Amino acid sequence: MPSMALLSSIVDSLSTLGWSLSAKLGTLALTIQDAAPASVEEGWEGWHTIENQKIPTLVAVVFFGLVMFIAQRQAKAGKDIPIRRIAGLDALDEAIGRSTEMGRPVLYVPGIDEIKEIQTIYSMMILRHVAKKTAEFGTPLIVPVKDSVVMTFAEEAVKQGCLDAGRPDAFIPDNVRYLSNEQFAYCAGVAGIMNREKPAANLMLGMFFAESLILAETGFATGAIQVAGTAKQHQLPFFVAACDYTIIGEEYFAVTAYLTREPGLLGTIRGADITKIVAIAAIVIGVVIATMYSAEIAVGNTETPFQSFLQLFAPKSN
Amino acid sequence: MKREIPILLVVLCGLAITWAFFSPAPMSRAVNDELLAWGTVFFSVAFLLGISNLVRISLKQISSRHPDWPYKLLLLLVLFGYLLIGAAEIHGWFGIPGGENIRRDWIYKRIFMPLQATMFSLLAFYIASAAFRAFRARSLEATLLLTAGALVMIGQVPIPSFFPFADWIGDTSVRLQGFLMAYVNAAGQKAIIMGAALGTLATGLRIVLGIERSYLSE
Amino acid sequence: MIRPMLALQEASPIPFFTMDGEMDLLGGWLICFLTLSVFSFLYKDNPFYKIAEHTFVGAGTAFFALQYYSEGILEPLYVHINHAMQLPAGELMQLGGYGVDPTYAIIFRSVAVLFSIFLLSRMVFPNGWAPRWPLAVMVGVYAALKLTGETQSKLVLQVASAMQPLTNPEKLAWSDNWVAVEETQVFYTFANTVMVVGLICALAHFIFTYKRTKILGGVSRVGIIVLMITFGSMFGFTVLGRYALLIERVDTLGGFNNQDYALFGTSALSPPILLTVLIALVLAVSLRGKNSTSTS
Amino acid sequence: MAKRTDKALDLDRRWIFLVIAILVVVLYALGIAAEMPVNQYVQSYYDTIEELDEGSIVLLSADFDPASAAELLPMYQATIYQLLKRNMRVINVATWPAAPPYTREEFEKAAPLYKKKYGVDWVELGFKPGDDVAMGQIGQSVTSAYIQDDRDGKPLADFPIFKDVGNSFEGISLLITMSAGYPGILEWIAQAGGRYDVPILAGTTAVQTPDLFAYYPTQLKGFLGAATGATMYLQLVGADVPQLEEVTITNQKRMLIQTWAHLLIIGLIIYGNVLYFVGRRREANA
Repeated sequence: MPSMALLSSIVDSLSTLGWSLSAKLGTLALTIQDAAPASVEEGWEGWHTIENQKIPTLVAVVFFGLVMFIAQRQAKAGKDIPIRRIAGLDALDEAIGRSTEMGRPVLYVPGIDEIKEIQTIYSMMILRHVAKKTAEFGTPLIVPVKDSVVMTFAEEAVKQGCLDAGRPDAFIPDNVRYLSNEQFAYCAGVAGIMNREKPAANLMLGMFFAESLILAETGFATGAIQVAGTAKQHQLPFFVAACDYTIIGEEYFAVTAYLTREPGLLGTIRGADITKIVAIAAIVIGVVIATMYSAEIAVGNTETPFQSFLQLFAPKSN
Repeated sequence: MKREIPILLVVLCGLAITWAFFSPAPMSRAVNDELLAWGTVFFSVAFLLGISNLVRISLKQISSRHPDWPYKLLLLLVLFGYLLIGAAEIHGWFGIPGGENIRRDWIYKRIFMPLQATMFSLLAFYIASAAFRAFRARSLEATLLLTAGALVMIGQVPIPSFFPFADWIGDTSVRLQGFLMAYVNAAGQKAIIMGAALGTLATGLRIVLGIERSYLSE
Repeated sequence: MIRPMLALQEASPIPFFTMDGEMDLLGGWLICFLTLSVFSFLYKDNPFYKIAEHTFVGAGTAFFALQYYSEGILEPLYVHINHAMQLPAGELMQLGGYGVDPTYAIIFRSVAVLFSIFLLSRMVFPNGWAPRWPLAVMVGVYAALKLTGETQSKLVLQVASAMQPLTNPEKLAWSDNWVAVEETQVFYTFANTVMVVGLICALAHFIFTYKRTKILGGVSRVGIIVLMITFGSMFGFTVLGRYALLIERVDTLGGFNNQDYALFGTSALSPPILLTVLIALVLAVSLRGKNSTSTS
Repeated sequence: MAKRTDKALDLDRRWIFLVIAILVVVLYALGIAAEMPVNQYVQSYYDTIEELDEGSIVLLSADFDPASAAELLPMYQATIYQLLKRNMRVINVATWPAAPPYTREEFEKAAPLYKKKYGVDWVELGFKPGDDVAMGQIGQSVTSAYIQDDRDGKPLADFPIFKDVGNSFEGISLLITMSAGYPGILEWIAQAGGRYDVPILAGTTAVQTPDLFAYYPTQLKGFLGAATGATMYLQLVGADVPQLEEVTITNQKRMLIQTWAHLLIIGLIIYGNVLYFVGRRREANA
C-alpha cells in the first residue's frame, strides 16, 4: 500500500524530528548521555547529562514551564482568560454565607496527609482564601489537623487570611486544632467537632483516605452543607455520594485561580490546559499509528513507526 | 529576611532534588539520599510537636475537670506506659535486654491491632448506609453511578446457585464488571490521574521556582 | 473482669498472661472487650467507646512515636554518625550507593540536627523565624520529588500507555460463541475505542480556560458520564474490602468463642458472648431516659 | 447530591447496621465455602513468579498494617510460599511501621519447610520511614537505604544475599508489594517502575484495586485484587501446599458471607429506589 509507506516515512521523519527537537531542548542546558550511567564512577562526572528515560519528563516539565510563563505574561498584559464554572466553588460562598446567617462556625478539613503531599500544601493556599472570607463575614473557622507540621502551616495560613481581610483580631489560635496522628482517632475527633459544635458548612479539601466516608456521612447527619474536593481518585466516589458538592480531580488545583482570578494563576491553568490538549493530540496520533500497524505489532515486530513514536514518550533505558 | 531565606531554601532544595531526578551522576544520588534523609529526620522530630500538643491539651482538660477528663487520664497513662516500655526495650533499661520487642509486641497485638482493625471495619456499616442513601435514580449521572456500582458488586462475588438464572447472572455480571473495570473505569482513572499529575506539576513547579509563596505568611 | 478469670485459670490450659507469643487469657478478653466497645459506637457514642477511643489514641501515638524514634532519629542520626566516625581512615561512607568522605557525611547530618533544633524551637517561640527553615527544606524537597516523579509516572507514561491499537489481528473473528466474546476482534475494537474516547472526553472535561462551545460542552458531558461510571464501579469494588474487614473481626471474635477462654469452661460464658450481653445491658440501663436520637 | 426531602432517608440507619450485623454473624456461624474462578490479573501474577529463574532475587515490600491484614495477609502468606517453593531469594522491606511483625512471623513458619537459611535465602530489613521518599532510597540502593538488618542488627555486608545486589535494582528481578494504601503500589510504580526497569506485582485492598487497571499490563505485571483476588490466588498456590489449605477454605467461606452482604446492599438500593419512586408519584398526584 503506497499510502501506508508514505505515512510510515512521514511518521518516521516526524519522530526523528521530534526526537532531535527534544534532544536539542535537552542540550540547552544539558547534553544527552549515551553511555550507561553505571560506567560513570567519578562523583560529579556526568552532572550535566540526563538519563534517556527521563528526557520526555524533562521535555514535559520545560514545555509546561514555557507555556505557563507565556500565558502568565499574556494574562498580566491584560489578555482575558475565561475560566469555566465549577459548581462546587460557587457553593463555597453560599456555604460560608449560610453559616454566617445561622451564626454557626465553618469547618475546614485539610485532608489527612502530611506536608509532603502537594495537595496538602495546596489546601493551605485555599485555606488562606477561606480564612479571608470567614474573617470578612466574622464567622468562626475551625481547622482540625492530623499532623503537627501541617498544623504550623495551617496556623500561618489562617493568620495570613485574617490579615488579608484586614481583621487580624479574627484569628483564634485555639481553632486550629491538632487532634491526633492516628488516622481513625483523628477522624473520631472531627466527627466529635461536627456533633458538638454543629458547623453549618463542612469544607473538606485535600488528600483523603478511608476516613472520607465517615466524615462525609457524619457531616450529612448533622445537616451541614458539604463541599468536598480532592484529586485522590479513590475517595471521590464517596464524596460524590455523600456530599452536596464535589470538586473533582484537576478542578481541585484550579481552586485558587477560580477564587482570586489572579492573572498569574489563570496563566498557570491555561498552561495546564494547553499541555492537556497536547497530551490528547499525542494520544490520538499514537492510537492512529498503532492501529495502522496493529498487524505488525501483534506478530511482535518492534521496528514499526509506532514504536519510534512511542519512544518519544517512553524511551528505552540507555 | 523572615521570608526570603525560607524561599531561598525551598528553591535550592527543590532544584537539587529535581536535578538529582534527571542526572545519572553518582553525586546526584548522594545529594538526593542526604536530602531525603533530612526530610525523614525532620518528619520524625516534628512528631514531638504533636505529642507535646496532645499532652498539653489533655492536661488542660484534666485540670479544668472537663466532663471527659477520666478518659484523658487513661489516654496519658496508655501513652506514657507504652512509651516507657518501648524505650526500655530499645535501650535495654531496667534489666531488659536491649533490642527485645516482646513487650511491645504484646501491647501491639492485644490493644493496637484489634482497635485499628475494628475502627476500620466500621466502614462496612457506613458504606451500606451511604449506598442506601445516595444510590437513587434521580438523574442520568446518578443512575449510571448506581448501575455501575451494583454491577461491580454482583460481579465480584459468586452467586448462590438457588437464585433464578444464577449462572446467567453470575456470568453476565462478571463480564460486564470486567468490561467496566478494565475499560471505562480505566479511562476515568487515567483521566483523573493525568489531571492530578498536571495539577501537581503546575503547583510543584510554582513552588520550586519560588513563584508560589502564599503558603508562607508575610 | 480480672477476678473471674483468675478463678478459671486452674481449669483452663491457656495461661493467664504470657509474652512468649502465644495468646493468653488476659489478651483474649482484652481483644474482645476493645473490639466490642468500638462496635458499640454504631448504636451511639458511649463510655465503652470512649475508653476504647482514648486507649487507641494513646497506644497509637506511642506506637508511631517509638517507630519514628528508632527509624527516623536513632538510625539516620545516631547510627549513621557513629558509623561514619568509626570508619577506618581512607574508607568512604556510602550515600545513595556513592562513597563520600565520612567527614562530609558527619557535617551534613549535623546540619540536619541543627535544623531539627530549629524546628523544635517552635515549642518555645511560636512566631520565631527558625522553624521556617526546616519547613522550607521539607516543602522544597517534597514538592520537587512529587513534581518530577508524578510527571514521569502519572503523565508521560500514562500518555504512552494510552496508545493502544484499536484492532488486533490475533483476536478471533466474530463468533456466535458467547463464551469467547472477549476474545473477538469486534469486542477488542469496541472496548479499546470506549477506553480511548472515554479517556479523551474525561480529560477534556478538565479543560478550564477555553469557551464552552457546543463541541467542548458535549465532549465534556460524555466525560462526566465516564467519570460517574468510574465512581460507581469504584464504590462497588470498595464494598468488597470493607466487608472483608468486618468478616475478619467477626472471625477473630469467633476464635475466642470456646471453652478455653470461657468462664467456668462453659462456652455460653465465652468472652464475646458475655461481653456483648454486658455492654448491651449497661448501655440499655445507662442510656434509658436520655434523648436517644441518632448522634451521627 | 442526596436530597433531604427523600422520604426513605427517614429510616434510622441503625436498622441497616443491625441487619448487617445479624447477617454476617449468622453466616459466619454456618461456615459454608464457595470456590472462585480465577481471573487474568491473578493468573498473570502467578505466572510472573512461576516464570522467573530459580534463585532470582525478589524484593518483597510489606506495605500494610493490622487494619488491612484481613485482606492482605492471606495473599502475603501465599506469595511467600510460592516464592520459597520456587527457590527464589527474598529481600523483605516495609514502608508501613506496623508491617515487619507479619514478615517475621510468616517467614519463621514457611522457611523451615523449604530448608531456607536466613541471610542466604531471605533477609528482613524492616520498616523504613519516609513513605515514597523511603521507596526512592530503597530503589536507589537497598544497601545504603538500610545500614543493618532488622532481625540480627548486623551490617548488610555480612549477608551473602547482598553480594548479588547492586544499586538501581541491579540484580533484583521482581518487586512485589502488599499494598494497603499510601504509600503503596502507586508510589512504588512512581519510585521504582518509573525510574528503573523492574517488573512489579502487587496485592492490594479493594479500595486500591480499581486504579490498578490503568497500570496493567505495562507498568504492573499482575495483581491480586482484594479478598476475591486472594481467594483465587490461594486456590492456585494452595493446591499443593498443605499449610495453605486452612486459609484457603477460610477465604472461600468468607467469600460466601461477602456474597450475601453484596446482595443485601443491592437489596437496600432497590428498596430505597422503590420508596423514592413511590414517593415521587405520590407527590406528583398530590
